[in-house]
Amino acid sequence: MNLLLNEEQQQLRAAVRGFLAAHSRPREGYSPEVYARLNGELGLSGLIVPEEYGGAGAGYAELAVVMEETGAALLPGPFLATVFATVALTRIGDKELLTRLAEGRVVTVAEGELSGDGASVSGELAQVLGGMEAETIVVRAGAAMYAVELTGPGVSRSPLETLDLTRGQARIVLDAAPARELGPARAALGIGDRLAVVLAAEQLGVMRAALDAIVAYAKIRAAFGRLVGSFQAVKHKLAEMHCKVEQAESIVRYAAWAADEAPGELPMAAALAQAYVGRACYEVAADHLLLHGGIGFTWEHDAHLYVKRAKADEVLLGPPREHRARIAELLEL
Amino acid sequence: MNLLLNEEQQQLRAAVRGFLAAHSRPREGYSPEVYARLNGELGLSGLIVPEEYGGAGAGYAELAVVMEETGAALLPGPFLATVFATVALTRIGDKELLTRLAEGRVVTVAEGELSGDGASVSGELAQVLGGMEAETIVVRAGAAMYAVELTGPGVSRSPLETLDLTRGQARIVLDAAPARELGPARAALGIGDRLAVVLAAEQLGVMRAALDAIVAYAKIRAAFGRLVGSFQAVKHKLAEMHCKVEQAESIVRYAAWAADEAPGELPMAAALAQAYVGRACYEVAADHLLLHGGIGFTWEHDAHLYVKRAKADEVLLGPPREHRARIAELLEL
Amino acid sequence: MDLAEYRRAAREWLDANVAIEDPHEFMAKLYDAGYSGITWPAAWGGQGLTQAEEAAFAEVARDYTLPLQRFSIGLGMCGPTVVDRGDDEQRRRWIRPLLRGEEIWCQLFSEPGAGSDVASLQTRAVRDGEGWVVNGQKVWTTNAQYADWGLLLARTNVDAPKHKGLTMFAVNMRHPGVTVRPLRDMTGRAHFNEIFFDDVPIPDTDRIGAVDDGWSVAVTTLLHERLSISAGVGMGGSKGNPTTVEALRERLDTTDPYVRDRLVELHLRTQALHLFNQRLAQETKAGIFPGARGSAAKLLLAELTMFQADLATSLVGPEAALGDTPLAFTFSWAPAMALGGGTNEIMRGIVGDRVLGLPPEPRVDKTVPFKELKVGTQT
Amino acid sequence: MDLAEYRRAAREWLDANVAIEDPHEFMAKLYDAGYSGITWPAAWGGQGLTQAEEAAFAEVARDYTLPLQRFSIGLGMCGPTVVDRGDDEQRRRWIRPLLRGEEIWCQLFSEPGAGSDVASLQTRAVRDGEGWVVNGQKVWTTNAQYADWGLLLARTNVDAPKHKGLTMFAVNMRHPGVTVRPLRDMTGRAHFNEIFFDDVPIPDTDRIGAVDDGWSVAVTTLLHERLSISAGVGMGGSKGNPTTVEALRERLDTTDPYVRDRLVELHLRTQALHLFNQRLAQETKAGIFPGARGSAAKLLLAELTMFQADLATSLVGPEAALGDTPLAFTFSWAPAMALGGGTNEIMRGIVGDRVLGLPPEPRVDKTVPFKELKVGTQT
Repeated sequence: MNLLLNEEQQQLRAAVRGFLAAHSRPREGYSPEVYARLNGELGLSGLIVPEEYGGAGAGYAELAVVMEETGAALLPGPFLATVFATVALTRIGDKELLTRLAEGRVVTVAEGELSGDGASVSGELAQVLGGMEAETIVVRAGAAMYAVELTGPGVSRSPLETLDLTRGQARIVLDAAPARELGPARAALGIGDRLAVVLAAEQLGVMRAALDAIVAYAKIRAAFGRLVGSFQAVKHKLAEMHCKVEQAESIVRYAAWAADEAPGELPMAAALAQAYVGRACYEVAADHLLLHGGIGFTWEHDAHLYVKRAKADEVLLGPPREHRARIAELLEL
Repeated sequence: MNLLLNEEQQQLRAAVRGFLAAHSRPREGYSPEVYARLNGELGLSGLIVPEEYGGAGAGYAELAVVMEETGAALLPGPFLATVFATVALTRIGDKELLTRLAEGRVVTVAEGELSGDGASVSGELAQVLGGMEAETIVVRAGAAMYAVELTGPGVSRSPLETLDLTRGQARIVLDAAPARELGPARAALGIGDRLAVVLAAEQLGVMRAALDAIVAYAKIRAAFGRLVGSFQAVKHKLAEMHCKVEQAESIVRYAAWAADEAPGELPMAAALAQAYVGRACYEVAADHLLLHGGIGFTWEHDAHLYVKRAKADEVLLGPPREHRARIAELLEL
Repeated sequence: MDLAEYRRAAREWLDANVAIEDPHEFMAKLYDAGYSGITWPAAWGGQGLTQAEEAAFAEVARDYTLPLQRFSIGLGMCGPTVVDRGDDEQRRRWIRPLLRGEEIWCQLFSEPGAGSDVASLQTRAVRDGEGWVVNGQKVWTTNAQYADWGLLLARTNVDAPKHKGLTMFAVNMRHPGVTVRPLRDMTGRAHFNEIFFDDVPIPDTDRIGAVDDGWSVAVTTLLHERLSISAGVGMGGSKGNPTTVEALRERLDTTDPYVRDRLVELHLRTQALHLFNQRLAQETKAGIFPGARGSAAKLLLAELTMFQADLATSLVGPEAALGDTPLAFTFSWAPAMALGGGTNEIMRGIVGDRVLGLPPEPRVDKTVPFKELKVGTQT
Repeated sequence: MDLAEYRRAAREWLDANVAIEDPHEFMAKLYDAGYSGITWPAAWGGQGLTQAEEAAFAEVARDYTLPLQRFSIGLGMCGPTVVDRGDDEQRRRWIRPLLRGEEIWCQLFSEPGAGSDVASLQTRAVRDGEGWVVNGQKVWTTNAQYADWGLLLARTNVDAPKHKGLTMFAVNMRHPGVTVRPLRDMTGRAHFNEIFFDDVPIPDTDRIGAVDDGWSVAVTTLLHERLSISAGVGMGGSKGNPTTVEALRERLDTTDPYVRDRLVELHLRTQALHLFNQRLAQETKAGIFPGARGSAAKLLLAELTMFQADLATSLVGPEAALGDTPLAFTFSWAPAMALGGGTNEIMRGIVGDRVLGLPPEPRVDKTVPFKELKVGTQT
């Protein structure tokens, strides 16, 4: 088991962090220009796409490093949606879409009650991450996976108001929308487990950034003639938040390692990642907001963006109790 | 709904508190002499026994006041067992035993898989509170309630090691032990709910005494040149413990009031009392031990007696999850 | 008049007048009917009755939705401060219009650099001939957009320690030097305001209490604030709240044992606090002043509010990520109770110091001249 | 020798010698085989190898139960302190016998009046001709009943501030002025001792470090203590622990959804800490010194230990009220981790100060002469 970053991974982190510090503007929404540079200069869109399809063929350990940074920077737009689609398509192994993904196109993936006839798909998708920005969606209909072009006929989509202001969702109705069958939908593809790992990596970034922000503030904000970080109640709460971040990082590294190297351990690692990191991320974000005092409650301050991202992420793959139930099942309790 | 103590109840509290401060010796075990005075001078044994049977005919509000004090003082011996038996017998309405209870005899009550034939009872009782000290036990066998004289034939009892050092249990085997039938066993008697209320009152006393002890210590113990109660981390933890005590007291008063005045509210109030107060009592006791530092971990210090009483009380009426399940049922969730 | 009769009459009056929508019209009628300022001294326009009548009216009024929100700060905090600490002329000028809803008040204590530590505020009031001139900024001000008067705590002496250089004033909120700007919070809406003072004059007759003795006046105000919070004013109640057991049981699959147990946990915490509040109310009625124990109730409410917003969104699942829903609003509003009226840390300190009598923390800010003190954000 | 070969040889040796029951005999053989003091300097009797060999041996040794308990304080704390801070003569005298198990050491820092705040200790060492005489009391001493030597921190100057008047000594535990009394703890057993010093002489050649510079020596010792805790020494492992998921699943009805979810919670917390410890171990192996982050792991272990003792007893129900069971023992022992080696409050402070770099609390005890300081319990 490897829980440490190697030198290349650390360089990747530094590069992504540097770029996002300069270019991520959470309040300004999706910027195709920024995404183009993320993909072009940093090669993020093809990171885990196999080399034969124009990608870098990297693993989940590298992807987790990137997700942690995009999470920490609250990168707005359909980045996570596209990564989710990339994960699904690498498992399915679709050359055409993987090639497009490596080129930087926006694709998403969603679950819903759909019917498909081999050439078209019908039904409703209530909440699609990045649904307005994506050009293609990957869905399961019946026993098969399909790709549907969202700019084509038979597709109507409407934007949804979201709690997380940095990341849009859409309601999509497919009415015999032309679709290309990608192959059989098999649980053995393990797509869900890998989405859980990727999301946990983002959550780790969110919680780390939230902790960093409040630690920095506690060093410059005074009350009662002292810096607030010198108050024991604040200091001890921050120490507890640090403990959560340390454990979350350990779990994320482990889950990413399992996704790359130990598929047998992946289901449990993935459920653990969502059950622990999802919860810890929200708790740290919420405490970071409260510890800011009134300023953290204002619209202009970024604290609420972190809290809302943390909550939206926590429920993204279903109510958190499902991850807990999955652990019980895997433990054969 | 009345959540306050009236003047008489306050006087009762002061009298019991004063007596126990002088005479309760948790480490010395059951003292028949102390019990004789508790019953004689303070009339505790007959407190809720109807006047016609020689008791004071008081209600659960008064009994709760007493239990809080015996809990706070960690009164050793079969006091709770006898109160449990008194509760059961007032519901069943047995003149003979109630009269004996009012005279100060030690009786207990227990649950187990027993069979009875109208004149004798057989079976095993795994853990009987006060089982070695009691002269009589009240049990359910089949569809009837019985009283069995524990000093009579067909009874073998052996003492058990207990976590709570102040309160003994025994294993009792009944082999066609002569028994007197007391009447039909009906759930409508509501004995269990009343035991829950009585126990919660004791738990309130335990947690209040634990909080008082650590607050007092935090005012005289110094570290780093300051009294430890002046450290924010300690002070804030103590404040949270106080919040639990305030809420626990409110629930105990409510549940006692419901037992006296609002039988319709009693089942929920009783389940609430065990689910909230039982948990809070353990949490406060455990924190009170930890906040003492090393001294609280020594055998000679009383802190562990409170923690062990709190834990033993929490599981006395079954695993705590049963009280939670009962609430879900009563809420018709 | 016995209390039952008082209650009956109150209900009759409320039934007849609850339909009035205009807040000012309603408030005037409420006053004329004798239900505004029930316990306030008759000499200044109150009714001069007892806590018993006030509690009886509050109990009856709980069944109605009344348009009193914009008067709440004046009635709960500013008015009682004037009654307690103003001079007779001030009471004569301000109390009756306040009780009748003719003049609206807001409270001007908090600043961007002075939240939990209000006494470190930096807004200056400087002597100018017979009066004063104010410059500075206040924040988190409820109802400032309606207000005619503001109860203003300002620094009048920077050479004294921070608590000893403050003075309390009533400031004319209609003066052109006063700018009221809505302050958007985490919900995306503006429930509060920021206030900017630019050379705003105040006559010395609008000073409340002695010069440099404003902190003791503010303590009076804050005491009334806590009382009005613990009495349930501004608590909003649970009607329409999507994070209660009642609301969640309608929305969730309660055959799921995990969901059931989480709702039991919420029920436990809700009932524990509800009964504690009931007990405090019964004590108050019986003449036992809850004092700092009210801070425990406020702390518990703040914690419960955060807990239930978190729990509800977790149980609801992916739909909770939608915006513009009652659940999203409740979630975004949840921190307000933990931040307004003293943070959870401040409340725990009050309970520790005043209820449990624990020794004070060593203080570094009580004796230094204000101008030498570390204040606000250090850049 | 490559590491795989080193491991293989270690396993072979352990297989051959694990059956030796006498601790002293085992320790002597362990030393003679080259597995005691693996990284310690060869000049003083160690093996002079690297962390890699030490970690390899520890990994292999984890599969065996070895009779090393009574040597653990010497090996983990006292020995490393002598190596780091003793003079060559002391190293020559003490290290080899310690590594070979011929002399057992204990550590004498904590006192009844000085727990979290060790530096406020009151045991006095007073100059007596060429040497010193010690009077006072120590507490929470592991292995004192076996010990030949005690690493003693004592006050040598009451006029200096508390950290500046301490000196470190090695004291002969066999001297008749030393009384070792077993200390019963919450479990009813005596895992520790109290030590009383009554005019115990110490030659000046047994002083470790400079006079009044004992605190800096103690910091070295405490650093080694934390390292040895976070390395898992003395953690006891989970074998036979009745409060783990593995033990509880055998005992409980896991078809009950509530029980299932509670075991999931325990699994979550156990795995989270386990993986954090693994990551720290991998970092250490890779040459990244964990430093104060080890205190976070120790804090989490203390919290987990209390959590699982509480959870297990709650889930087990009425049977948990029985005494003299493994569950009762584990429950009663649970606070030990939260109280020994720094309380949870101390650990949170260390994480806040040293990992997060938060500003220090104002201190009232750093500059006052010790004799004027508030110490211990004030009566």
